[in-house]
Amino acid sequence: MGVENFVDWLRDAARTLHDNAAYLTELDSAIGDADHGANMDRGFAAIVALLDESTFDSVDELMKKAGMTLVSKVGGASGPLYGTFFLRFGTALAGAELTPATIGEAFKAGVGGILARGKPELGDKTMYDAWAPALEAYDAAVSGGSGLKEALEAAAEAAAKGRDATVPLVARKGRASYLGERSAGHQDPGATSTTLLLESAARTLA
Amino acid sequence: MGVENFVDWLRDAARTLHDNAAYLTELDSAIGDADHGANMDRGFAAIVALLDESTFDSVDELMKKAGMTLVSKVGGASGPLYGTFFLRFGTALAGAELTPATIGEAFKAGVGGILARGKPELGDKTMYDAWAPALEAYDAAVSGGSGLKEALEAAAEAAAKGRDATVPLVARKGRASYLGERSAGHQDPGATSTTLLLESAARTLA
Amino acid sequence: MGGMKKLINEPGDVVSEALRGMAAAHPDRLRVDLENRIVYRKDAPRPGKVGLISGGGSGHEPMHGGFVGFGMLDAACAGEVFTSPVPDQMMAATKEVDAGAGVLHIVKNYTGDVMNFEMAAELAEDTEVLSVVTNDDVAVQDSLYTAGRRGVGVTVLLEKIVGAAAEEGRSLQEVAELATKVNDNGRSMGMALTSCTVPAAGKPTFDLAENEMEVGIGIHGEPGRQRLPLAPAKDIAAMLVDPVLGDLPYQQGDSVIAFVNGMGGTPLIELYLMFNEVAQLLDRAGITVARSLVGNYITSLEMAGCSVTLLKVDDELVRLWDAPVNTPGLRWGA
Amino acid sequence: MGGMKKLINEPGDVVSEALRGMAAAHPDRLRVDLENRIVYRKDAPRPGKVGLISGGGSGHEPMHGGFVGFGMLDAACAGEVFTSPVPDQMMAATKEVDAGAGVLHIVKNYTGDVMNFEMAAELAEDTEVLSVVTNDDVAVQDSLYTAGRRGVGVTVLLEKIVGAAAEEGRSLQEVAELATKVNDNGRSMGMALTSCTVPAAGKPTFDLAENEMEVGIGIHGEPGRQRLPLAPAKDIAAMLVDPVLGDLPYQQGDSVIAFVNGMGGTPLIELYLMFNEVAQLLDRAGITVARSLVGNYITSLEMAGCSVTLLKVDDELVRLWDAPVNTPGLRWGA
Ligand SMILES: Nc1ncnc2c1ncn2[C@@H]1O[C@H](COP(=O)(O)OP(=O)(O)O)[C@@H](O)[C@H]1O
Ligand SMILES: Nc1ncnc2c1ncn2[C@@H]1O[C@H](COP(=O)(O)OP(=O)(O)O)[C@@H](O)[C@H]1O
Ligand SMILES: [Mg+2]
Ligand SMILES: [Mg+2]
Ligand SMILES: [Mg+2]
Ligand SMILES: [Mg+2]
Repeated sequence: MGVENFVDWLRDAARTLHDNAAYLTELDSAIGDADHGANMDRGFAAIVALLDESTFDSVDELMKKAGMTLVSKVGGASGPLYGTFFLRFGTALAGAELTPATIGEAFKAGVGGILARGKPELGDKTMYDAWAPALEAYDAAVSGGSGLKEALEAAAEAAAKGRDATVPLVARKGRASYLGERSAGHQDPGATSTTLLLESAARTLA
Repeated sequence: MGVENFVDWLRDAARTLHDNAAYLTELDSAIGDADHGANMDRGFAAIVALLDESTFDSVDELMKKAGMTLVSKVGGASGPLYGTFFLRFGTALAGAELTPATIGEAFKAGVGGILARGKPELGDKTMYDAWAPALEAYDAAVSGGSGLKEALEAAAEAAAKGRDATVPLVARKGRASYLGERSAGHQDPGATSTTLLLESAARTLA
Repeated sequence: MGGMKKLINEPGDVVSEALRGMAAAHPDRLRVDLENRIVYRKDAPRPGKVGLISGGGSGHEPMHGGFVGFGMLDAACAGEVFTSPVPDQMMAATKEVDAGAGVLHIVKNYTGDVMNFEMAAELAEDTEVLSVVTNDDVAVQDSLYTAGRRGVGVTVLLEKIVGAAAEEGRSLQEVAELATKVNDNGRSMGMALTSCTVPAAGKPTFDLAENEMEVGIGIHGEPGRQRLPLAPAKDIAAMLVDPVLGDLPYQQGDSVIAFVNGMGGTPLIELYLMFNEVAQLLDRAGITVARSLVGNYITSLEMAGCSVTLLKVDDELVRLWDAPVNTPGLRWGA
Repeated sequence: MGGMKKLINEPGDVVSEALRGMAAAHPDRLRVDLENRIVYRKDAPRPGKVGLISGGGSGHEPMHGGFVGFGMLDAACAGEVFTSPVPDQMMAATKEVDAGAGVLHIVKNYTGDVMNFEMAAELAEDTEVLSVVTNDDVAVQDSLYTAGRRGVGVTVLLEKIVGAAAEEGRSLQEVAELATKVNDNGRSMGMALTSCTVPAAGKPTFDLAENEMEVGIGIHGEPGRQRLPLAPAKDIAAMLVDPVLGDLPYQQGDSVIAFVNGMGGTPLIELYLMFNEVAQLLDRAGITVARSLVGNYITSLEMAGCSVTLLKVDDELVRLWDAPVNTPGLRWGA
């Protein structure tokens, strides 16, 4: 378990987000402004470019740089939110050994960053509706003695459930909130990309 | 045979042009700017308004006023052309008795007005391609001893043939000429409205 | 209104209601004769100044009504959509703006416009009238076998430049000669991505497939010279610039006003992108962009597309271009 | 490019190529940092003057890059189409235009814009930065249960008015207070007749039937608050003006700047027609139109539709509105 695994994660996530860019944009067309796929794709392509030209000694350095890249390349709502997630994730890991528990702390710090930036509440129909149950499931799994892979699988599964649960919601944050009742019946693009990210983590980190 | 018949003609022509406005505009859409129907309809509606509020003692006065109305209300290419036709038609009839021959003279003067204004040549794919054979047929009929009705019927028939003959032509005058070869295969809107006018004359003047 | 997506009430009222809107929006600068559909510069006639009149079908906004004001037109006559105005309007405007120095009619070369302006000039006996007919559209190739080249983008530049000269107090003869000089040194070419819908017609003038465009269009929603597969901006720019350059011809070392015009439905971001392509082509041809104009100035209702106009300029033309102008559609220095 | 009719090359290059076009078209007034996608006033920073910065997603042209220049913005940061720019851009612009008097960030209220500008202000430690967030869109009704009202048309008027105040040498605090005053006195509402197509998405953001319209839209091609049957301009004007009037509320005797804005694909003839309707409604409500603005100023790519913005003004605001401005998008008196 080391930097390579996190590099794998970011590369795999970039591929997944690229393959799902049109899908994410379509979700964003229904209740947003039709750019979420392009935003995520642009951000993770920049991370891949970074990985191609630099090597990283530590996971915290890597994740901070990935976060800064997202902040610098994405823009929109998702840039600061995902960027802050990775920045805080990396910061929390500084000097720490990589264990399911420390990674859980970093996960929590990252989600805390999203909360600090976007002030979402559960049920607002945002990416937080995927992040929050994912973090909870991860922690429960680790407390129950699971290894990293199992915990991440639990997190990804919970994120997917949270994502699906955004469908009937009326949005109260982000662009979709402008639609009022019309936002119900559509799946949140950010919760969808979050789930893709966590599924990718479950595939690659372990 | 008197003013009433010419009033009938103008009213009948207005109805016909109104009923065919969408058709004329459609022809003009293919090789022009999609306004010929609206132009003719607007002009003849103004003539009807004139007829509703004024009475005319003589055909020359009536036709001159109708011509001035077209000049003042239509615009585009068709306004000056049809306007000049009626103006000269009326002027030629001033003081004259109404006979197939004097009407033929007026007809000729009117077509001369179109020639003077638009400088069309036969085969340019314009209204002149209907007017010229119509005038010729009229004259031939009158020379052959026909009455007004027969002569006008001959004129309308010749106009219709001239109109149909515009279809394969490449336009050399008016807006359609900008299309070059692409104008071939379409019927000229002005030749079509001219035919409608002459068919209306054959129905009403006699 | 089925099948037509426009911010209008009755199709027949579009022109008069838009003129009312102009009057309401610009009471400081314009006076609108609603009955005759003439937009006047508020302070017309200007003593001693040659009167400048233009006009044409509506649907080309801001041209011409939006170019009325200090340093440009004294009056603009608005016809129905895509239909030239009538002689009565031009006559009334001619009389109204004549301050004794005569009046110049700026006419775009279309059969209808030319005939109606001719009749007006014949009828406006007491006023000295000269006319200039713009015909800058290189898409119309065989002038002998057509109604001649259309007047398009150069008309905008001409109204500005000649307006500045008239403001300086030049004579009718001089103003008319300058107008001819501008027209002679300008060329244009346009293209469409979509058709437009004439309100009274209620449906698009022509149908274009998703992957097609019309090249060599005018400004009346008419189909163009050629229907071609949709192409990248770079290729479209070349299709417009090359025939323009070759026609005058413009030569290495020439200075031009480069004008990228939108047809009404194309947003500014695309026009600037096109300008980037045009500027590169001119640079490669060794032609200097002395001044530029980018925007929707001579339009075809809501048509998507653009045109490129180049006007070869000398110091005099640049100076007149830079002179102050204050109209709703074009304004600087005032 | 199938299914998308735009004058572009690669969808990913639209913003940078359009910026190149702006640079080529306005070398006299603008300096464009192509790498950071920042449009600067050529002579920025101006000694002693508060720097004014705005920015946002692209696709709203002329906003904001077209409002850079004397009497308006010092810099504008361009994001991807409909995507707010990133903190790095805002930070770079902030540093560049800071002449010691501090910098005002003019931010439209969207989650992305607000967060990115916030991060930039946190990072630009050495510069005194204040922010104003515009939120004039009355279509967003329950501010508590939403991201709050969107910043739309008032942003244009604010950039002009606050730009004039900054030009006068007012302090950062004063300029920020004025900005708040303008935002507090302005309200807007918009509608769409058609969707627009984000270049990277390649197809329309939403589908509207031939006889439908969206009312209560923003400026990002998003669907609106309500889908309604297409209506005449007169009714549409009332749907936009009534909620605006009722919200501030504007009262009999008030003076306003009345701004009828096109969404990018609506031609000027329709906007003037709409202005006619709006002016009549204001007249009936006893509200005086002190100044007016009609045109495509804050757009959604090639979307057809319009918005109405009213800004209640006093003598000070009118004087600042009238002050000279020289930008590609708005120009008078200079
Ligand atoms: N305040 C917020 N807190 C958390 N997530 C948010 C917030 N606002 C928006 N989001 C998320 O961001 C996603 C949209 O991202 P994106 O489309 O890239 O940005 P934008 O909305 O600026 O176009 C939404 O689907 C939602 O999940
Ligand atoms: N020079 C000309 N001589 C004779 N007829 C002409 C000439 N130019 C155009 N026309 C006729 O005018 C018709 C078009 O009229 P209309 O559509 O009303 O005017 P516009 O072309 O100005 O839109 C053409 O179909 C043609 O018959
Ligand atoms: Mg989005
Ligand atoms: Mg026509
Ligand atoms: Mg016409
Ligand atoms: Mg966005």
